[in-house]
Amino acid sequence: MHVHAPLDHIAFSNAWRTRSPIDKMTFGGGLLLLASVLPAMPWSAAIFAAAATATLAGARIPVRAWGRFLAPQIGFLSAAALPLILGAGWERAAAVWMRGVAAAACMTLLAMTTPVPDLLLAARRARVPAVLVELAFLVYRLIVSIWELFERLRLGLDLRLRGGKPSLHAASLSAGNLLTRSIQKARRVERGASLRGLEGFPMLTPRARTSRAFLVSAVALQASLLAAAILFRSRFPW
Amino acid sequence: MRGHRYLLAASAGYLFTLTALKLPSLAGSSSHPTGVALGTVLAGPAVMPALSLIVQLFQALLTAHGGLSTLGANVVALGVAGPWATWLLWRLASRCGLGDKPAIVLATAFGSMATYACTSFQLALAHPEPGGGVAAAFLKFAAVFAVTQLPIAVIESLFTIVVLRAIINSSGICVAGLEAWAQR
Amino acid sequence: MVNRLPIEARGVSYAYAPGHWAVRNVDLDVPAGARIALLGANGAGKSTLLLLLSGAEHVCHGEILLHGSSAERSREGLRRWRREVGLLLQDPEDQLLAPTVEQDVAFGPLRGGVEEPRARQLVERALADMAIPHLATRPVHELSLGEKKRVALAGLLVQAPAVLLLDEPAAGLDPGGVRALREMLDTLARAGTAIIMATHDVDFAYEWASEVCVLFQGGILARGEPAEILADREMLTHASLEPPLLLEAALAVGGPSPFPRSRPEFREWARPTRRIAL
Amino acid sequence: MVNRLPIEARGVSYAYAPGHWAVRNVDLDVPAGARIALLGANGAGKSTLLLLLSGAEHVCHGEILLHGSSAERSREGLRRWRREVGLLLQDPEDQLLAPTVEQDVAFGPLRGGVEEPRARQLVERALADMAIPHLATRPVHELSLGEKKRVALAGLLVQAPAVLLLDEPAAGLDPGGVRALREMLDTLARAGTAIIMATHDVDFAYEWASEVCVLFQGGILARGEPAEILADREMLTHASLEPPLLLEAALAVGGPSPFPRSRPEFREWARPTRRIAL
Repeated sequence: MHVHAPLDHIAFSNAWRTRSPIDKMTFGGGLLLLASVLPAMPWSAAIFAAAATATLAGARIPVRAWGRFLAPQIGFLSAAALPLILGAGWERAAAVWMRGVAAAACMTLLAMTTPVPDLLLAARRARVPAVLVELAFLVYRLIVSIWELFERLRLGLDLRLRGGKPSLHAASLSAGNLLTRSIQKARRVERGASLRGLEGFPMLTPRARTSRAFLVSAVALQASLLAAAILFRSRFPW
Repeated sequence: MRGHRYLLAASAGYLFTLTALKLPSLAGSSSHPTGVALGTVLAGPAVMPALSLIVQLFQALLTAHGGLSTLGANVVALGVAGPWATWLLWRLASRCGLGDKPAIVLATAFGSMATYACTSFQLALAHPEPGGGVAAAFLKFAAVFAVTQLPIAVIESLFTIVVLRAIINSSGICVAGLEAWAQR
Repeated sequence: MVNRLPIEARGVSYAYAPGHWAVRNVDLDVPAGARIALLGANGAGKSTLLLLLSGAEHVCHGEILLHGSSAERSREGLRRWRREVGLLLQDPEDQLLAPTVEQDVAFGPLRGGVEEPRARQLVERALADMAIPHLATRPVHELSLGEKKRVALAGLLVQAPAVLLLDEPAAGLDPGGVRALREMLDTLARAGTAIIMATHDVDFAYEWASEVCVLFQGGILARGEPAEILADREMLTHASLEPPLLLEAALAVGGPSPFPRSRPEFREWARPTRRIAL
Repeated sequence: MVNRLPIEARGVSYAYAPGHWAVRNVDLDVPAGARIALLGANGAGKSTLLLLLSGAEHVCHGEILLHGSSAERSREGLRRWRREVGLLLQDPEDQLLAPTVEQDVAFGPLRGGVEEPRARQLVERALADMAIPHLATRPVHELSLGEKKRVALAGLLVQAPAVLLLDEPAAGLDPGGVRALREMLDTLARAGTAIIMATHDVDFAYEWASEVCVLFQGGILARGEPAEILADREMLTHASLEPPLLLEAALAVGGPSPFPRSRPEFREWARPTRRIAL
């Protein structure tokens, strides 16, 4: 999967991998919250800069990988802004767009530094209903397998089509096979789990270092952004 | 939910994989409705909010499609409005004696459009028209979507039909909605 | 209790559907440290027998004994069963559930109520036994097939089972991987773990097993010493199998018994022959 | 045109990610009727090389020639490429598309614009060639692994490819299945189809191949006559492989060259040895 889902691979191998998810969520989540409440101009730009610095300098994620993930998101946001221009006018569309880009940078920071399972463990500790968290763990586990199945079926289909474009018929046959095999896989994993006597997910907490200095500076950064926004609210109204 | 969780997880994983391939659609509603109908038929509308939430969460975290900011709105559109519209129309169509295929086609297309109507309404609430208010904004957004989404809804219905047929032909899988469909 | 056989099957039968017997009236005695190879063509019932022995499927007739007493399907009984008997599936991925290696291996102990610090120690030891301590924090889905097999084995060994069941463990491994597997299994068997392996690889079985059991259409066709059973070409052909290459070669060349069971043994054994032949 | 090699690789390289070379500068000449075994440990680049030869992946450097002219990635070029070169994936299920056997085998011809009555004839012949006409109307998912492999092969043969690429075709087959596969491949090779097989099964390669090619870290480490290449223990160990058991046994015993490559040959070859030895 790591070849085709580089985001997951990076989340497991970046410099912030062993940093506590609480640290990362405080930093990224706080910025995300600010991005959605503070006026877009100019604070979204500041939030974007902070998230970018943390991703590239802090977690030492290669610029190219970061750009590859952020660029499509910005593209989608731009496409989304089009109907907004028609519906709500230029200024609103620009504000929504800026906010979106800043939020996307915060999300990318979180997604690239924290593996999904770590987030789910954090969610469980935060008392998100166990049924939902367990289902999410299982979905993650199966996505990994289904993604691989998908790659294999796509190769198989490609070989059968001999360079042609898939017809709707062939594509849906292939999609039907994927579902059938996904469900077979789920059954095998279910048997594997029952062999090991597993009902829930008794999960070992990954070793993670919590840094008070990190938390303090994260909160300080966010507080100063908020303070600046309040201070300059006459120039940049909310 | 616990009894079928492996099946549910497989359905969610499958929907994730299918939707991960598609370009996200317009207007920040990042997920494509492909899969809404399929998911509803496979798992039933009752669990779709949970499935839809998880699928969208993973889209944000694993493929960088879309963001968490629109998650709440999308769960309503893709997890509630779309599935229930699909389900109700499907039941209704079958009750009226429509064949399986036309019923699925209609229900899928309707569910897909309902998803977009819901998104348009949410957008209209967020950005009401200065003059005409929410209603006018809704019409504007809905018009933009109708042009782009109508063809997608049609393709999606056909696709759903063939996928379902392939599944039923190639295995005896019984899942909530599918079971009812296969039995008749 | 300790002297009793860790696992026995008594007249065990199993049908997937009424009348379709996958396993017929199988008896099996497994002493501690045994290395038993269940040989048979695809569909001969090997995997089903392993599932029955592991407690994953109910027997239709007969019974399975653990340390001399009948294995129970109560909640408590199954829990004990799972602790005593570990099954490695053919595709190890099917039994790996956690995101990272250490989390997966820790499943067993944590589920058994072991505290985290102690579980961590157990995991470390199991990973060291499988020679994969460097993989501890790696995501499971990025590993190679051979690595996944080791992780799944570590997840079984962390429970210190008395019996290890392996379904086609060498499938998909290259010669280097097979050699590493064989060494690992030797160490385990020497430490007293009883190992039962289902395979259609007669060469591997001949070299590794202390006893072979040939299955055909769910029943036991022959059992005993590998050198003796696997020399019976007629019986093996009936079971869609072939004699091991080394045994076939030794028989063709002719020479002193016992026949060699591994490459080095063969070279040693053939030396006097060659001297005469040249 | 007919005299030209059906497929050639010229300095072919491929990287999954920048700097991670899976195949390095590989040259390969494949005459009609050739039986080439690509040997190597897991991860040595065998499967990738097959994907490149099949046109499913683009080469990064070098080129692939079909009947002497450079294979093109245009729509028309790819269509010809896929018609000339068939690839059997390791898991045949990955390339089976339609619900029933005959529908699946007919997929290629129908897509190529063949009329239905003619397609039906082609399907019948392909199923007969694979000795599975009785499976025609069976649902694909009910078949055994060996049957699925035959169906997938029929789906390739129905296009009458000049080159057949096989990825670990013996994986998961029991000895009976392997024997049947070998016979089928012999028939095909005799009819002029060039066959290239990726495998880590040195025993199978030794018995079957007319030429072996040992891959190591994406590059060709050694190539040539099986009896010669596979006797080089040092080179094979370097590539995480082992000499074939029959060759090892023959070398240990010593005797007249050429060495035997199959069980019957070995028995024949060893007979004089035995007479002297006794």
